[in-house]
Amino acid sequence: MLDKNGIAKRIAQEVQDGFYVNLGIGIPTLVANYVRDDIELEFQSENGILGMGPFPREEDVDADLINAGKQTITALPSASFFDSALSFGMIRGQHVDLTILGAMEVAQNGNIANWKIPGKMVKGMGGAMDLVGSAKNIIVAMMHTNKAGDSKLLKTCSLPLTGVECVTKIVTNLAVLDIVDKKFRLLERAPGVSVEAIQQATEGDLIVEGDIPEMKL
Amino acid sequence: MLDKNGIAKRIAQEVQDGFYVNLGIGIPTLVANYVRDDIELEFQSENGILGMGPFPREEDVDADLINAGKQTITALPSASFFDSALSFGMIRGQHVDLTILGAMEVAQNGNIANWKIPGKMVKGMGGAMDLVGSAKNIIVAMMHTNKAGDSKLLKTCSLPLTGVECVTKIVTNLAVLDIVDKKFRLLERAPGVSVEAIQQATEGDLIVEGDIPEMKL
Amino acid sequence: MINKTVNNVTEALEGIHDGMTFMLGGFGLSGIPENCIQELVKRNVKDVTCISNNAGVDDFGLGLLLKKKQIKKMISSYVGENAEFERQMLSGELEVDLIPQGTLAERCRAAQNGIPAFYTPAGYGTEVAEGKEVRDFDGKPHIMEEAFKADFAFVKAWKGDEAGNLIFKGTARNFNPLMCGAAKVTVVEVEQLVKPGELDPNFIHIPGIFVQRIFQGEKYEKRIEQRTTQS
Amino acid sequence: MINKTVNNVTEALEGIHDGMTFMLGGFGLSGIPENCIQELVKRNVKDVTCISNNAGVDDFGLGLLLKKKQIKKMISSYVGENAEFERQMLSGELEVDLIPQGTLAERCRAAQNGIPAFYTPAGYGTEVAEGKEVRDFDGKPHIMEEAFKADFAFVKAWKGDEAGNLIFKGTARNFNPLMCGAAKVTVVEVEQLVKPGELDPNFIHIPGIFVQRIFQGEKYEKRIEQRTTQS
Repeated sequence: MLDKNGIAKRIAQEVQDGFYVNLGIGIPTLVANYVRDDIELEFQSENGILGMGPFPREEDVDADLINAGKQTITALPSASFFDSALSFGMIRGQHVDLTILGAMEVAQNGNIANWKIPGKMVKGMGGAMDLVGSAKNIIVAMMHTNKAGDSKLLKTCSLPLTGVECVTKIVTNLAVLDIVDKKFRLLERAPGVSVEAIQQATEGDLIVEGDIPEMKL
Repeated sequence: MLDKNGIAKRIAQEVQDGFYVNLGIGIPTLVANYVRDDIELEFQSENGILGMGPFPREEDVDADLINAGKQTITALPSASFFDSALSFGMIRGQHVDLTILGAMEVAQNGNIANWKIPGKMVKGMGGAMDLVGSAKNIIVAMMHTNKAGDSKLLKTCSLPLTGVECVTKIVTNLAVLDIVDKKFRLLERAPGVSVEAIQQATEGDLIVEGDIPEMKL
Repeated sequence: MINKTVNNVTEALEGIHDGMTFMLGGFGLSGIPENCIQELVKRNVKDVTCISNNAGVDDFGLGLLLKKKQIKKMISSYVGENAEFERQMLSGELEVDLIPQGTLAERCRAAQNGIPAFYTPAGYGTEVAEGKEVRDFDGKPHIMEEAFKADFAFVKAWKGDEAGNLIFKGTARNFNPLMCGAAKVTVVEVEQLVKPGELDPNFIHIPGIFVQRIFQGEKYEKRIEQRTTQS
Repeated sequence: MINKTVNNVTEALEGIHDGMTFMLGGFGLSGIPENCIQELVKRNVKDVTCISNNAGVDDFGLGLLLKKKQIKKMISSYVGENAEFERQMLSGELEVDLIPQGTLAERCRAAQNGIPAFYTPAGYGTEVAEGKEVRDFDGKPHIMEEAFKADFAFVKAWKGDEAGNLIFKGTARNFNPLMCGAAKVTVVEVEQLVKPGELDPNFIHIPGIFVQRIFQGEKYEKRIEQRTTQS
């Protein structure tokens, strides 16, 4: 079973040379720490920077230089700043190659819910609806079950949707899955996790074909 | 009767303090030479400059600094450059206060035609359709009649339209007119030109109320 | 040159009154018009609608107006940083229209540029699409979104000249340039007000034509929400 | 950093073929991609559709392609500077789609930004509106215009770095930034190709994400159409 850093580490393997990548808040942010050094990529943050660098040293902190999670950051030499319209133009226009974001629920048809619990929690969708509405390549990073132990991989989402039929891959603490024919397909198991354990934690239909390999981390 | 410079001189009186002004090719370009010194204004050229200055000295000519008529120009200290989308955003969004342009025909309902003679001359509309489609304040600068002696102020336009019911004022070599109740209304006569001469040169309906003053130039 | 300067924030906000719709620049607390917000609190203008990506925090930014219950309705994309906001919203005291961030940006830009409406895929199949026209382009469903309408835009720039030409800094740019000229009156506060000619015309982010009033902000706290540094 | 440099114009134009749709930046002869155009002439690619505000002059710019009858269709706003163009158009050899300049710009920008369609008042009641949807917003009729679709965009910038970040100069900016990322492949030629870090990230007009290939142009004539000077 993986921890958050393990999930990030596995997702980092999905990043290809030449990719522009948008990382959501939470686990996705950690992905930046695990991308191989020999891969050329750039991180986009939708508040208006391409070429985002690591967190600053204490003396370099700048209130005018933050990421979409409102964290202070740095800019690489190849960086550029731009307004929110052009930033979402990059997203809507499918110039960003890979979007990694968290979710409360994913359905087996690729629907995703991650912005609202009616009557309880309403933080807003931020840029998530734009991202999932346009991105060609969307990886969800999340725990396989919620705090109550209920599966987050469902037949249908119960929460208000963020986007429809858009998720391409899911990496959880238990497994790597993609979506085929409106079903989850198990691709890899987390170290030490059995297929049965994954089946039990997955409410949606799960395709298990042949031997399911363990992740290589 | 006015010459081209006279028309430009009369139109210059229409420019008010604080105006952003777009000048078309031809007579409108000459207007810049006659605006009173104590008026603060800025000229916008739709190819991407606000704060256009006079023509350059020979040694300052720059191929990267032209106006919409492709003439070399200069930039004032308050100038800015921008792309064509933002430039037409200024026009479409009604941020430009006054548009002065030429025409082949104007109809008494405010229609204008100035971009095409079917089968003969097809230069294109350039920015004219955007300008007349949005501007609040459109002054047409033109000769009252064409080279064949036919009136250019018509009941209806015969040429393909550039815009509908948009012209607010017309300044010709003979007169100043505006448009009221889908008719031309005579406001001023050019020096030495009689009301009768204007009536004769105007094919559209002409309202003449009371004494028509001579222009003050 | 057309001079856009006013002497101070009091002059800059002349004409505001209860019930108006305001646009406010900024992302989180970065690039917010701090001086204008302080003045809005001071004048106690009520029942206003605010178009702003976020709603500040409990004791800074738009949170200050929320605390005094000056805001009738918020149009935002993300409001998760503000406990008082959540309380007012869940209790029904505050109307809230949550819309995708890119759509928020584009609706400002549409207002600025005289585009009354456009199509976007963002929000299709969600609550956001309810009541909106859906149309397919290239086989993919999109929803129609309209330009915002606002009375005042409050914008924070880094440098500005007397003609209203503006430059923004880093990620404090965000929604600020898009709100210039997107409301009937655009008010800009700057950290540095300079003479015409001091800004390179090739690197102006927003030309003065989109600005009605500009003034030098008195002071800037520039609070940081998440101070993260290298370990 | 993702490196976008190619060695020369030959590499830059790899993949072009007959029948494609090209976008070309520039207004008049200002800011046109001179090296790409020369290469298009040399390769003698045929039956192409060109989206470009103007059509060059008889012996420069797109006029060179027109002379060799490489162009099947022009999509432009103003073509009055070119006698050969007028001849081919009036004789029916050349298809021409004339559209308002602001609409041309916005349709490029829409393609760049993933906006499939938008509404504009420009051209309502004229030939331009024929066959297009008309809709009233605030009582004023607008027509719906769709984003362009193109195979290659050829863009000229002043300076660019290896990551594809671009800066344009003066009014040579015009349509160039709007065409970046508006076609499947964006090719940029620059007067000065520099290392990453040499351009200030705050003053980049177009980020490298919109660019697939960048190269230093071999030489620039930068011809002037109307040399006007003070008397």
